[in-house]
Amino acid sequence: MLALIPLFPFAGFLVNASLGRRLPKSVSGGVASAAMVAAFAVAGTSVLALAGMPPGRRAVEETVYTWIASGEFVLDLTFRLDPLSAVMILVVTGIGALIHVYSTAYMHEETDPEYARYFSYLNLFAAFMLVLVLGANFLVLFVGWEGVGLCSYLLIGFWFRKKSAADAGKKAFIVNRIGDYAFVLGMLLLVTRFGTLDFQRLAAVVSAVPPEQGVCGAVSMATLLLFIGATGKSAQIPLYTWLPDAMEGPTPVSALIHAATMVTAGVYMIGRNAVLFSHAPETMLIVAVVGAVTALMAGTIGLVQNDIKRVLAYSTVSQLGLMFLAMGVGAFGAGIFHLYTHAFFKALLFLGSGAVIHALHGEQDIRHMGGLKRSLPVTYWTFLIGSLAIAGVPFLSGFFSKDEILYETFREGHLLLWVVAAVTSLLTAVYMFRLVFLTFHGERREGATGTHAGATGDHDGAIPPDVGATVHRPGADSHRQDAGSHLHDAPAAMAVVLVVLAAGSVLAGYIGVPHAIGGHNRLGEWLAPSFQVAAAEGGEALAPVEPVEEGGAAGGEAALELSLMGVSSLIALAGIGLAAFIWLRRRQLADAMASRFPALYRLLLNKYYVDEIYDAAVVQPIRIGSQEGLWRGFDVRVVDGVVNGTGVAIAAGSAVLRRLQTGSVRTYAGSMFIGVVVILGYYLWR
Amino acid sequence: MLNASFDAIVPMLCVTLAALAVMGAEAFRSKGENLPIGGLGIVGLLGAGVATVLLWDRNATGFGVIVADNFALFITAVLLAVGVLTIMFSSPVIQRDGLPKGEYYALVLFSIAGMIMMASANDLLVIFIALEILSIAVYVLTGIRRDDARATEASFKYFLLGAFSSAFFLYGIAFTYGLAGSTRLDRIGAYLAAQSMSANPLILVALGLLLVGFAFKISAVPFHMWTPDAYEGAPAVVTGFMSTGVKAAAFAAFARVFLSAFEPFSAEWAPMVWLLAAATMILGTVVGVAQSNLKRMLAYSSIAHGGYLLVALVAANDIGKAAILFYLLAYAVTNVAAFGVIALLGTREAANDDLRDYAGLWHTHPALAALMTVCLLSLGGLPPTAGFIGKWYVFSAAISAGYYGLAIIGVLTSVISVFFYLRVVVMMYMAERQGPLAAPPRVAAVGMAALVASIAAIVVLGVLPTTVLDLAAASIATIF
Amino acid sequence: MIPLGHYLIVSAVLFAIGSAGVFLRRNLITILLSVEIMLNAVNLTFVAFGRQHGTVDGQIVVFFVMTVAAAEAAVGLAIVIALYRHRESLNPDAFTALRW
Amino acid sequence: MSEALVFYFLAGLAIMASALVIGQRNPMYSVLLLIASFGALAGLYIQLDAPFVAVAQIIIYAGAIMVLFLFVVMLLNAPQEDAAGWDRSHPLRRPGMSRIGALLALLLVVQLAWAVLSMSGVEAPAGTGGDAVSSVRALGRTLFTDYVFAFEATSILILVAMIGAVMLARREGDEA
Repeated sequence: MLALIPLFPFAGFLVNASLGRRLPKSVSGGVASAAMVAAFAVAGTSVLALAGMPPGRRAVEETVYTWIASGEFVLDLTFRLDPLSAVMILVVTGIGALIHVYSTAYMHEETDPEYARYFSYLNLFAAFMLVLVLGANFLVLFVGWEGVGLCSYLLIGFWFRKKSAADAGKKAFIVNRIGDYAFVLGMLLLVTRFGTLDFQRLAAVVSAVPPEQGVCGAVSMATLLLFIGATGKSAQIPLYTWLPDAMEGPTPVSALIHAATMVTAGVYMIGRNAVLFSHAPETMLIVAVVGAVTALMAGTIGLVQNDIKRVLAYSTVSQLGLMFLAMGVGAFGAGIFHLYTHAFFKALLFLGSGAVIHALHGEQDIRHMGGLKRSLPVTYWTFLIGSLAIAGVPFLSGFFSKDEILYETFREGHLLLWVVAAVTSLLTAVYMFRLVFLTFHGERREGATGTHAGATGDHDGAIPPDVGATVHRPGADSHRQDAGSHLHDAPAAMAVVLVVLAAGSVLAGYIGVPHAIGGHNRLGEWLAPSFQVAAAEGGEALAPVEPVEEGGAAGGEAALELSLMGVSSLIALAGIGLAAFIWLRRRQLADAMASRFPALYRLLLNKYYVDEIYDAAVVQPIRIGSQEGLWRGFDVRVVDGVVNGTGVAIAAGSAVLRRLQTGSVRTYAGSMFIGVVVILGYYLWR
Repeated sequence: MLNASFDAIVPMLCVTLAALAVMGAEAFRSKGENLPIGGLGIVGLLGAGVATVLLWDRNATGFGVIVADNFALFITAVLLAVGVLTIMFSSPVIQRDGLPKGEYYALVLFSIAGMIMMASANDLLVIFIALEILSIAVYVLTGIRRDDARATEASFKYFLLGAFSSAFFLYGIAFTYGLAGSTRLDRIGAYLAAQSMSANPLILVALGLLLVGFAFKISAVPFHMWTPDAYEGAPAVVTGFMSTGVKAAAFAAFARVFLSAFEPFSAEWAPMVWLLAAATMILGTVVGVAQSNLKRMLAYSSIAHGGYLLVALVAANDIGKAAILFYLLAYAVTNVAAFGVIALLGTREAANDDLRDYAGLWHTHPALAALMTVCLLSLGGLPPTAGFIGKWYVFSAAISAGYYGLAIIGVLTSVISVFFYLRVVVMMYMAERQGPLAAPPRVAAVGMAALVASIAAIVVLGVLPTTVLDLAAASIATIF
Repeated sequence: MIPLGHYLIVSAVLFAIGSAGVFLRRNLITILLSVEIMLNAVNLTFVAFGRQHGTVDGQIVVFFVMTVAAAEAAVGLAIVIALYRHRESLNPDAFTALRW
Repeated sequence: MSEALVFYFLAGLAIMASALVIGQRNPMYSVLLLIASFGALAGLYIQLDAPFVAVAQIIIYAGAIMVLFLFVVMLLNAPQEDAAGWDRSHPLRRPGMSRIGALLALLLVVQLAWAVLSMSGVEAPAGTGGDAVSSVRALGRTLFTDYVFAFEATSILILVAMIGAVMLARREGDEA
């Protein structure tokens, strides 16, 4: 039964890969989407069955067969459905199905074979992603891990005729190889130390020993290596730079792979090995700090990006940082909760941006947008809901999950990290509403700011902020139309998906409403068993999941939680207000009113003056700091430098070493002869 | 006594007889008659396969110098598989390139017989003769396209360096014989076990010279330099054959000599093999990155794969020994198939072995592109293919034997190597061709059948490896 | 009686001369001759050791080595002829089409 | 004493002739010098109580194999060493490299000599010799009992070499 879930999309892949070239679009897209819907149906029934089991015993293991068995090392191809993987498969199949449907419209302008190629990759991706989340041991997870990486690589470079897309694919690939390297080493360390790669057995073995101190122990070392793998897949410092570039792929791909599912694999992996990571406190601290720093840094960079998808990409990096922060402080449930809500609103935002790009025929620069509210109402309203959700406005999904992360961080005593997370929330609200206001409000500014093309190096197709080189990006179509008059809102297939996701973004949080406001954190309770050592087979179930917020002590904590909730609501609203103040009011109000009421204009001029001071004192330093310091300096120079440097070093080594191969047989004999003399010398003069 | 003697050599006898039959058929065919000579060879190989199965677990010995233990039989099976696939890939190529059919198949079969002999020899002299049989056959096969200057050059380089290295190898045998008084591995082992306390320098020189001979055949750095040239110059089918068959046979003998007779001196040879393994993995991978000719790239890749096998040999624990066999099988099937694709894509005039020739292959030859993708993923060690399981075993063997450094280098190089394998994949799927590809529009059915069979094997070995792993573990546990 | 070591040293010197020939000469035929010198050096070692052990094994190995040498010479010379047909040269450095 | 003189004469001859083989530019002289070297080696074999090997050395090596070489030298019109087509652009192909190769050969001699001399019993006379070693009967018996497999295997080797030589040296267009 469980095996069916990845098999459906895999079958879809086989159909599209083998026959797709001869199939019309409706069939290849239909097959792909139907496969995902079927997978979703199976996943749904499986999860319902799971929910019917007594809590604490909710786990279904299905061993397809014994994959590797030699000596004492036995490894099964086992799928495991437990509360954690249940959440994940629902997200992957559910959001995946929606995005497949959306793609049928979005990619419609491709030729038939290209269309089939797209859907075969997308289905293959879904199959591997499901293997990743359903795998009951590291090796099965790794199959999915490598598979999704491969598909992501192929999909980023889907429009390979565009050099930047091919380069982005290459970059994603190289960066991920670094992560995978560490990941494999971590797995090897685990298997040689503990003799098993099964998540449950590893947890049982590790829980028998006390937590390690320092980072030199086997568990710490292994978890650290695994975490480095996670930073590659989930775009965290230092391996995050591929994700913004990955936006060269088709937008639905960005939504599915680079927002909702694949990039969360690292978070999922930590959640899956919660016991293991909990036994390595130093690793946990590193995870938390890396997560927090990434969140903050990506948030600031997001402020100054002008490509609609890049803003969202940095936002994704930032939100993933928050999830890792949650994982690092031990709030596994909160991290997964945020992963789950994030999947909804980030997918929505990406698909919304896709609708914008689709409508504008490939325009992605927000400085050339504006005023789209009226012509693209569906897109606007859904996008707005997504933005409200991600900003953490009360009673939308993002509010609950982000709040839980903040609260848990605070409760665990990481005050500094809490401040960082709070600032990140503020930044989130600011950059998201900057995006909303610049894109949908005001007047259409087509080509308005794109005048002073700078000499600043355009790196890998990134648009340097405020350098208005009009970068031409073929979306579904590559020619732009000048007038905004005949813009069409999203076609039906896209619109439906947007609406569904918008509903999800509003409602998804309600399965995890905290106790403090009279809710019942169902998700937290549901997930909790996954983060503990499973009950011994046949033995009595574990003691009921420790009810954190219940009992007498809960009263004070509830008050704390309530006040923190208030703080974060305020932060969200303040952020939106700030964005409105900077990008909406100044532009619209000030400019429009100035011409009509000269007297008022003087008044406003003072305001404007304040604005300028603010701009000079706060905005500019942040902008320059993040643009020059972080984005240019760190992002481009250091990280890219290391990545490219590794590549260059290997290529240079390659170029030098291959020159030794002179073609002359006597050189070859010389090489052998040196080998002989050295070997004999070693043995004689040792 | 005599019957028992013959049992052990039946597999190589079958192959030899098939070779003779092929020669006879070629000699007596009337001009213009088209005999299915390749089929004859396949029959011989299958007969040898049946004999291999029947000999399993019987530990037959023949003439005191041939042992048909399970280790030898496992390698024999690998070699037979390589042989069958090679013949299947060859038949369309021979037609196309106008190669001398009888001689070609006879040489392939004789060299397989030599390989089997090398894998099952229990005597250094027989190993040497077997090495020469297979080498000379392969030298000639390399240069079999006499109209091609590059093929002749490749053949010459391979021959000259091969002769050079076999002189060193022979010198090592001479010293070993001088010390132990025999060339039989069991007697050498007994002598060395008694000597292991006081290492005579001459023993170490003998060890070093034997190491050189084997290192050449498995193209370990710095004895690898012939490999890229020979692999690039030879016809692709022959390259596939020699990159797998020769390596498998040489590794079998290497493992047998160093894990049985020279086992008492493992503390002496392990550090040296460690160095060879590290250098081989690094150089093979790093230089592979810069190659633009697919055959040459795969040549460096096969150098690197030799390095991974050496890692398993250094580890020399139970997992490592089993890993050698499994890895050899996985590598052999994959590499033969990869070169098979190249061979099937070439024409008489154009080899079509440049990376650029693969641009957009997905559009013109979707099936070949898909099959090639599986091969490359397996070579790169991506799950769930045979190559992944092999690498996984090799590296876990290294770590459990405490060779962390080798494991780290190994994982690092295999991570880098994926880069150049995937470059080909990217070429095939995500690039556009300038100008038409002068390739046969349809691929011969027999070649396609061989490809599909090997891809099936790659996938099965990756998805259901247990049976083969158990066989490998069992066959190596009994002897060393 | 001549000590064993003397024969072995002569053999080592011959072997080294043979291997040096591969580098020093720029004529394919002389290079093949160098390989023959190496094989002969090894033969001397075998015979000397065989006599020390008091068995005929060493001498028998020599016959096999001679066979191998003959086979290598035949194939080697054939390759040289084939090479010479492609480019009228016997200089090993003239054949460097395959490199890098 | 005379035995030692003979040894030193033969050994010196073998080494000198071999050194001249690789010191020659003319391959014809090289082949002839190598025959001389092989003759000297045959003398050493006789000294080592291996008359049969000595005979075989003369008949097979000096007689057959070297004649084959001579034949090829004459067939190809014995070209002198030439610098034609020699690309010196690469540092590893400069002539100095070959001197380094020769130096390495010297190093190899030192290594081997050192290893040989440190072996126990090298100063002892090289065995007792006598019938056990020099008898052709014993030789034949051992060859066709203990070494019968290797002997049969060489037949394949020769067959392979034959096919190979014919295939490679055959002129283009001569179909069998």
